[in-house]
Amino acid sequence: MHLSLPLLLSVSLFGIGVYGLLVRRNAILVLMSVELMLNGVNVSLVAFDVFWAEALRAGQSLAIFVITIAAAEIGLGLAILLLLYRMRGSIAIDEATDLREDAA
Amino acid sequence: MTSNWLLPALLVVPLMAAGILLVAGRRAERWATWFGVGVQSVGLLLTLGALAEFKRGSAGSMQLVVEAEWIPELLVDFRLGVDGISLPLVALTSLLGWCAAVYTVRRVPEPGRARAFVGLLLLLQVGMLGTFMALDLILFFLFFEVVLAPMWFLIAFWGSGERRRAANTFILYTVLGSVVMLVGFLLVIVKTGSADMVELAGGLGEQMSGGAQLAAALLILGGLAVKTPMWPFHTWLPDAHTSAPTVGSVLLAGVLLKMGTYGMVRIVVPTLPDAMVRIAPYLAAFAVIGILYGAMASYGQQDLKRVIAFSSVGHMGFVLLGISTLSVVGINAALFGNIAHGVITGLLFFVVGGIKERTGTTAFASLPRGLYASAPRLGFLLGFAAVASLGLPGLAGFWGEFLALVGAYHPAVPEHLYYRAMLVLAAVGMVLAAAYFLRVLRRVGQGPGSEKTMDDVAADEWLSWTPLIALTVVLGLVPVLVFEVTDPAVRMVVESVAGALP
Amino acid sequence: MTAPLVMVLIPAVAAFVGLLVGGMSRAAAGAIAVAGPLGALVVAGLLATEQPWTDPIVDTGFHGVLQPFPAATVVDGLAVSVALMVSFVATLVQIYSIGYMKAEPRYSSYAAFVSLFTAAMLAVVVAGDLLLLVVGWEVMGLCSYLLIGQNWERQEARRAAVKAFLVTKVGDIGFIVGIVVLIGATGTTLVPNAVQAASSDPTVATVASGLILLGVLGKSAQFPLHAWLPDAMAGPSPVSALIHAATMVAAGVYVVARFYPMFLAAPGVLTAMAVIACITMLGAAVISLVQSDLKRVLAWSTVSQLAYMVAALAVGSRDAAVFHLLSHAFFKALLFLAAGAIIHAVGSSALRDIGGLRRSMPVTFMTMTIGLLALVGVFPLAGFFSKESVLVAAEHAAAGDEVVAPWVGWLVLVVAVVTIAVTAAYAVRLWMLTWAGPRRGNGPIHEAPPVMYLPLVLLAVPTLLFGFTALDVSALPTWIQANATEPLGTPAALTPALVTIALSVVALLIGVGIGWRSRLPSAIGDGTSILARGLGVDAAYDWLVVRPFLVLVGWTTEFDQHVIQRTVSGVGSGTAATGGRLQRTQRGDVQRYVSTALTALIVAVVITLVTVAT
Amino acid sequence: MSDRSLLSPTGVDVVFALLGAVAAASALMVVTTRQIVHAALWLVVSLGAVAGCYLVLTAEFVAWMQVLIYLGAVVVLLLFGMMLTRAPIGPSDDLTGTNRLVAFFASVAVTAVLGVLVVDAFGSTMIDVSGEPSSAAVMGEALFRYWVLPFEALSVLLLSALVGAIALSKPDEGA
Repeated sequence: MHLSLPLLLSVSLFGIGVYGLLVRRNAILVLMSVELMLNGVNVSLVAFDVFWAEALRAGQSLAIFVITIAAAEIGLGLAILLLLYRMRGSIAIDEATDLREDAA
Repeated sequence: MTSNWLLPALLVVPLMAAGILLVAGRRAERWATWFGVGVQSVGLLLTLGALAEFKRGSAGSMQLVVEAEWIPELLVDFRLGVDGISLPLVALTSLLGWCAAVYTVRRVPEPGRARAFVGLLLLLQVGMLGTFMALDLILFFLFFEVVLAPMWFLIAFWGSGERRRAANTFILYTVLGSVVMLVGFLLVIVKTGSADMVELAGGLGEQMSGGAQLAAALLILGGLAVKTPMWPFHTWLPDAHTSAPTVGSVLLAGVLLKMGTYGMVRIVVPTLPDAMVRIAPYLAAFAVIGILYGAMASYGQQDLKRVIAFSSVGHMGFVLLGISTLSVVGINAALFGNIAHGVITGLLFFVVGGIKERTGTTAFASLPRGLYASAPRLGFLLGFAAVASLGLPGLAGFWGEFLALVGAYHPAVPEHLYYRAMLVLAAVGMVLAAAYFLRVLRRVGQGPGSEKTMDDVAADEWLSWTPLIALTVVLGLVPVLVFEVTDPAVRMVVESVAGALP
Repeated sequence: MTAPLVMVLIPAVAAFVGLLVGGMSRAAAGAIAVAGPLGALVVAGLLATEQPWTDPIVDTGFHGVLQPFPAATVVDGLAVSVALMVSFVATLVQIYSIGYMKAEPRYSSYAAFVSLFTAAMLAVVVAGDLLLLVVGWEVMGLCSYLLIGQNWERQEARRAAVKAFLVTKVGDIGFIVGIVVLIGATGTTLVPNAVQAASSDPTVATVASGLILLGVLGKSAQFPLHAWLPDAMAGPSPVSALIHAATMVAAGVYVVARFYPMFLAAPGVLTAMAVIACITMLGAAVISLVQSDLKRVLAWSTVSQLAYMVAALAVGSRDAAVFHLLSHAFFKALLFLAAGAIIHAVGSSALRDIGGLRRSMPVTFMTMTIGLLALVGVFPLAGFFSKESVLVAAEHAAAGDEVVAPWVGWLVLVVAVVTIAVTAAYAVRLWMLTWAGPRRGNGPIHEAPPVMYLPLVLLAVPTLLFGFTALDVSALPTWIQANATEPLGTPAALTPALVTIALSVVALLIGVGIGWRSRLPSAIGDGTSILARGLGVDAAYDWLVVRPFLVLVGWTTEFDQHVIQRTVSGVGSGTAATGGRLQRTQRGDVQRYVSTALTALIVAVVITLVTVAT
Repeated sequence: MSDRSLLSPTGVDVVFALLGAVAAASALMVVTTRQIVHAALWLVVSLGAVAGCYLVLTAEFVAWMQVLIYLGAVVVLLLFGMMLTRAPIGPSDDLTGTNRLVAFFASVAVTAVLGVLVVDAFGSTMIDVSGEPSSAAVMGEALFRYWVLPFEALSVLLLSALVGAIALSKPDEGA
């Protein structure tokens, strides 16, 4: 099997995630895009693991770690979003601009 | 007995003392100033130890060297040492630090907070001493920068007038300068693969190509020129001096300015001799402009501290002129001028600080006249310091300037006639210096009224000023005290230049 | 420690000690003050007993520029005789000051500065090292500033002090550069060696002596740097005596004498000296004739008499110059101290307040008359012989026997004779206005106390007798040989010649006639005419130096504030403005930030890839 | 790895390509759909297809982890999140921001650069997917033999994330 196949899948998932990350206003959708990007990376991790095929299983282990961290990230992210929602009634990220610089 | 611990101890003692003050809490406010005196006295003793251990016979080579690997990946090592070029400056720094500490005991400037004030002074001491002892480019830079923060605080919190603005100008200007200098250092390090000043001075630097040398020399000189300050990079100095507390002014003029010219002699001249030979005539021109400009601007000032600040521009011009000759006499003169200016201008700022403490101002418009009568001893000291500063032979200020002229008669670079023109112009500057100091004395010291109306010099002031007064006279009468140490080291430096001459 | 150094150090230490403890007791201050110059006098006397000084150069072995202390000294006839004169006059001045400055609150610092002044002058005299010479030279300038400004409560004194310092300092530009050239060109700081080396190279000799001449013009108050000396009258009278006779002004002439072989190798410089001396000699004498102030008359007369010495140097006779220097020192110190006694008694130095004092101040009258006669040059006083020696020297030069062109000798001869007439005129006028006629002003007048008139008497003795020493070859002519800096020649007696005697007697009689006519108090004037104000030299300074300098200062200050400062703050505000503009992109939109970052990253990656690929 | 011709796809290639196409297409739907709930559902499809891809790549354990954690936990969490933030049900136009063009170019550029890079580097590399699948046993051994320390660190991370999430969500905190 071609190594480029999973890699191309990985690249397209990542690119699509980037698009979502940049374009979506709803923060939950942004989180989903981030998941897509993580998945893209995971695919290539697994593909390279199979390519190397060594006893350490480094790629797959790292993929598992990534999945775990993704879960943690979603948990924390959603908690932050809920807090944001409670504070200002919206989770549109282009409205969360408290850290902007006001023109002096 | 090995005495290599002396130099690190000189740095560690004030550093630890500053740390102690940091953790000591409020109750330290009462004993902080005395603690400062104690620490500076220890520092002074250590310096005396270093002076005693220093072998004059081999003043040309680095002594009391301490080496330790630090960041080998970046070619940076922790390397300290002193030779004839740096030893006098280390001694001067310790002495002025001690004088400042003694002065502070009873005169912590508004708004008080002795603990922080003394702590910052000690931190400043670490930076200043470190700069003069560092033998590694990056370490030098590090200490060079360490000085800035305490000085900023001293000006911004204990200063007067537009102190924030002055402090910010000071720090922005000098940081800009040192960034440029750092780029130059990195260029040298990348091109030669070493940050060891001794190695670089010993011929490694000369292996750089002409263009790289020139670029590095311009960058480093640019940074050092801001600190010196060389005309036209001097504008931070008058503001900083006017606003700084007395002790800050003393250390600023007495030590900080020397770091610039010291860097030139220590790093630029021996490491990048080819470039230096090409730059030297331009440096001489800037130096002479600084001499004349400083004198004339001094005459036009309406504030005592600004007059002295501009006079520093002129005096450092003589130092730069000495360096630019690249000759043995000239560089010796520059190093002597450094020390003399530190002692004399330190004393001047102490005295002016005393005047300010008594009258609340340094502006001519509001200063009462007739200081000779209202406080005869203070007036005498003002006169003495002013006379020393205008370069009276027999006092310390003269030799640096006169020998810079002698050096300019026989510069190591080929442009003899050009340098002789510079010589004459610089001599004119000596007269102009007399003009503005006489104006000061006439305006402040003399005048109608012969009542004794002011508190005269107090005992603690005498204590902290006497070393400077004595040194002004002693160095004026026996200049060889400095020359015997600097000369062998300067000869080493000039030797490296000799190879670069066409 | 060598004897000459001890001679310098005694008054220097006295100055230091006097400054330190003089404030406590006036008597102690006075004792210390007298002890300083007196000690120097004793040492000078001891040195004098060692005549002839076969080993005149006391080389300390250090004569590079980076030496422990420039302590090499010379002890030859020139140095010892001038040192004797200096310490003698200084001692008398210190004694005199005890009485004169009785009411002075700052006596201790005054006396200390006088001692320091003496020390500095002695340092110049015995300096065997160029650096020691510079030290003494400049310290003297400082002391003159301090002493002229002794009464700094008065604006006049403040102004005069600054003027004295700055005008001489302008000359010192030349002096310092000249010394630098000498050191640089000859490679030594030892005076004899440097002089010898320089005199064998005409270029170096001309440049160095021309530059040093500038300093000499300043110190010895020659045109155009003379204007400080009349104003220096603002200082106390004993200070004037010191400056005009023993120290400051003598230093200039002495230095030329010391460097004489080098000057002889530069005839152009000698010619310039002669011209300057002639202008100064006659001009100052004429100005002296119309002064309305006792001390100003004497001051201008000093300028004029100094020009005689410079002229003598210019026409190739160092011996005549030194002879006149010594004799002038005696009678001019005498005149100033006498003037001080008058001022002390009358309370004013304006001629219109003084008059008819003959009866009330007999000692002062006698001694001052002797001084004035010496100044005029009446046989057999010292002034007669020394002035004659100058005339003889000029005559020699006119005959073409010297290095300078004959016309220079003629010029000096003619001007010197004419000046004798003018000198006689102003001296007679001064004498008449001071002593003769009715008493002007009121209040009782007393003779000065003994502590003041004793020095007058002591100075009158050499004024009367000193001239005869020149007639004997083994006396003065042998004594003032400068064998440290030039080979020992066969000294010739400084005997007057018949022709010059005749000329000067005629001139003198004419001068007395003129002086007699201008003796009346109504002719005193108010000192405001252009002549009385020194022919507008001050105005010329003002227009040529002071005003341009102030304009330059103004420009510099403006430039500093408006160009340099503004450039710097412009860099600052420019940065702030750019920052403000960049700030607008910081709108808090995370997605825009990420887009930008990503785009930048991609561009960077692509550039890297492309560069790596190619 | 084998020395077969580059252009002769095997069955495995075809299966992988199909699964990948599904994953990519549904991912595209996730970022473009106008209904927020649909996006979550498309995410399920996409992640499920990726899990299938893992199976093809013989990463059996990872595939099941993907199914369990992503499909089971993450998506459910996301749905809860939508619910709690009162996400609009039905099509909505303001799900997508204004910088669509920039985002498009940026993402295309990223994809293109990475894609070119990948093809350039590994265009002709083959991998062998006929081996033993990495079962739970294999992965367990690898994880607990070689990766114990990161594993434990990760557990601490998870714990702190848990604590953090709770702390943030408590109604009386923040605001």
